[in-house]
Amino acid sequence: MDTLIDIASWLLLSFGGVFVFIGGIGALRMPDLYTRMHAASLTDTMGTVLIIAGVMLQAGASLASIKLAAILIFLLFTSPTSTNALASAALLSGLRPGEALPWRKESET
Amino acid sequence: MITALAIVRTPNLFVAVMLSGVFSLLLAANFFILDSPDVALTEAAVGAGISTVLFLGALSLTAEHERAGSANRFAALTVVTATSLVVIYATLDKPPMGDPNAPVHQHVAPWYLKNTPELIDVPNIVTAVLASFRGYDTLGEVFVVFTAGIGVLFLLGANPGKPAQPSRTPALDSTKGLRHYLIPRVVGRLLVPFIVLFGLYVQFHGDYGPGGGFQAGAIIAAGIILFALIEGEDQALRVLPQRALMGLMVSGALLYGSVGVAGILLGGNFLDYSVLGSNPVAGQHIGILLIEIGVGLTVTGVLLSVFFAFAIRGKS
Amino acid sequence: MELLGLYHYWVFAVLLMIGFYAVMAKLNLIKKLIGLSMFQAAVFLLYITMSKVDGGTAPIIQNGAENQLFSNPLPQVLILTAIVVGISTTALGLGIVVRIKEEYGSIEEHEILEVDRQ
Amino acid sequence: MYYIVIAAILVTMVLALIRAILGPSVYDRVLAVNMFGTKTVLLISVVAFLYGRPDFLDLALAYALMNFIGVLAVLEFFRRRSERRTPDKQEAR
Repeated sequence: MDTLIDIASWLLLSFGGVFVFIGGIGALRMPDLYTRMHAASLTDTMGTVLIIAGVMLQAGASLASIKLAAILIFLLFTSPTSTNALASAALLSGLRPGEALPWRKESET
Repeated sequence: MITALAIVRTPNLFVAVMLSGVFSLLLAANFFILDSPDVALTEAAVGAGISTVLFLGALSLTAEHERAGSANRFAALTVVTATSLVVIYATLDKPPMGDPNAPVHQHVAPWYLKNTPELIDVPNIVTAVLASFRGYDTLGEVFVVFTAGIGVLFLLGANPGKPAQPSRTPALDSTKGLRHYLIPRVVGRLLVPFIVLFGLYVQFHGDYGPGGGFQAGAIIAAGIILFALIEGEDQALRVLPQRALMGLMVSGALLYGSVGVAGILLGGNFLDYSVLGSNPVAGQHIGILLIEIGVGLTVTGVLLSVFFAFAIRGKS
Repeated sequence: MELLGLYHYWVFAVLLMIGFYAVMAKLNLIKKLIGLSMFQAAVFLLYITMSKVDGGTAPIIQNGAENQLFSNPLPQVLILTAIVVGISTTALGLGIVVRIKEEYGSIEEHEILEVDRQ
Repeated sequence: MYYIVIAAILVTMVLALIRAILGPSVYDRVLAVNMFGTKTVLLISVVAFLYGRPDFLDLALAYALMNFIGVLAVLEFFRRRSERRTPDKQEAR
């Protein structure tokens, strides 16, 4: 039983790690703000949920799991909120989505 | 991981402020890895949250772009390289990191580690040393913080008696704060009580885990700053007028001092808590609790009044 | 190996010098303050590095665990208070900068000096 | 196993840092800083388990909250700045 839980949590942890990593690359390589935001939100949601779930499995039923759940809930509340606020602020400031995309540039020339 | 932060210096002023927020997050993570969760908690609460807000507040009052370069860059560089050579030469004499036989670990620290369980019986040794063994130091620090708060209030002339221009039109008022961003506002409102609750938890759990008055003060202040950001400063000041903040500052410092005096009155020394309870250990518990509350009150009061001083200044 | 154990001190030295450089060479007062707080941070890092003991853990006594090796709590206490004091002094500095801006209309050192000369 | 996750998080932190330093617009930087903050929270919670001291998760909680406050403060700062520059932009919206 213990090994089963271990394996499950390791799977979750490594998937989480992979997601975080992909998101990091995306946030660095994507062409403009909105696509980058999309990549970053991937790490915020998928990566966070997977990693924290993996650690929770390791912790078992204890105070630590409750705290982890609290962290998870806080992150799931705050990070989409701040991303949303950021996107609307950027939009208000006159930054249009899709301007920096490569094909857009080609079609203009 | 840490050296990457050397780059923080370069760009324009605003970016520098944000990067310094990142810097303090990194620093805090590093503290955590070096086994000092108390310090990491303080650095996170103070550095990432409050100092960013304060710097931003100051930036919005001044210019945000640095004007053309630095005059005596060459001289500065020479001095810096010279000094850094001296410092690095000095580090060669240092014991390697983590060496248990280093001189730091031989002096009074083992005594604290050994005697804390029987004399004070508080699991968190940092709290024990902070509030009990080195109570004088902490008293001094609290008064420094207190003085700095008063200094900022003097400088920025936030007059507690005068309400900030009541003649504002309601139409303008509705755009204050982040009001027109609906979602942050709702979520933020939801979070504020939790942050304050978490601050209180840190305050009273400081005996057992990482935490204590300094951290709790910073966290509670951050929660109220969040409220002020969301609802606009006027609303926040209506809830917590500056007079009340002054009261917080003063009462915190006074509480600390009076605990010390109470020790004298009950027949002990200044800041000797053993006489406060029925037996010495219980007395220590009471003393530490009271002192942490005093510290928390002062820190909250000072940080908030500084924040409001900047914010009000920005509007007038 | 000996040298590897010292690398944390070098990080400290580099940070210290960056902060020092910013304080001396930058003319912008807020930049100077950031440099000052970085200088502080470097000193914090030095203390916390000293408090670390190999194989030790954070100085909080756990129930049921005997004979644990703890890191040194004393530097941690000093730094804990120093951080809060640091932020309040920084706030004081910012207050002064804001006043300077209001009086002189600038936060650049050379411009302030020019105004003074007139 | 924890080490792999920690390595992944660290690499991502470095990537976010690069983005924060490069970032053409300020919003990119804010985004990167925000991401950096959440990665720090994850890092702390994993490291706490690596060290076998799970009672330090308070820290991660505090980081999550502080990060949120920081980002909101930055946005508020922008809003105020743009208001000062173009006072009639509110109506135009």
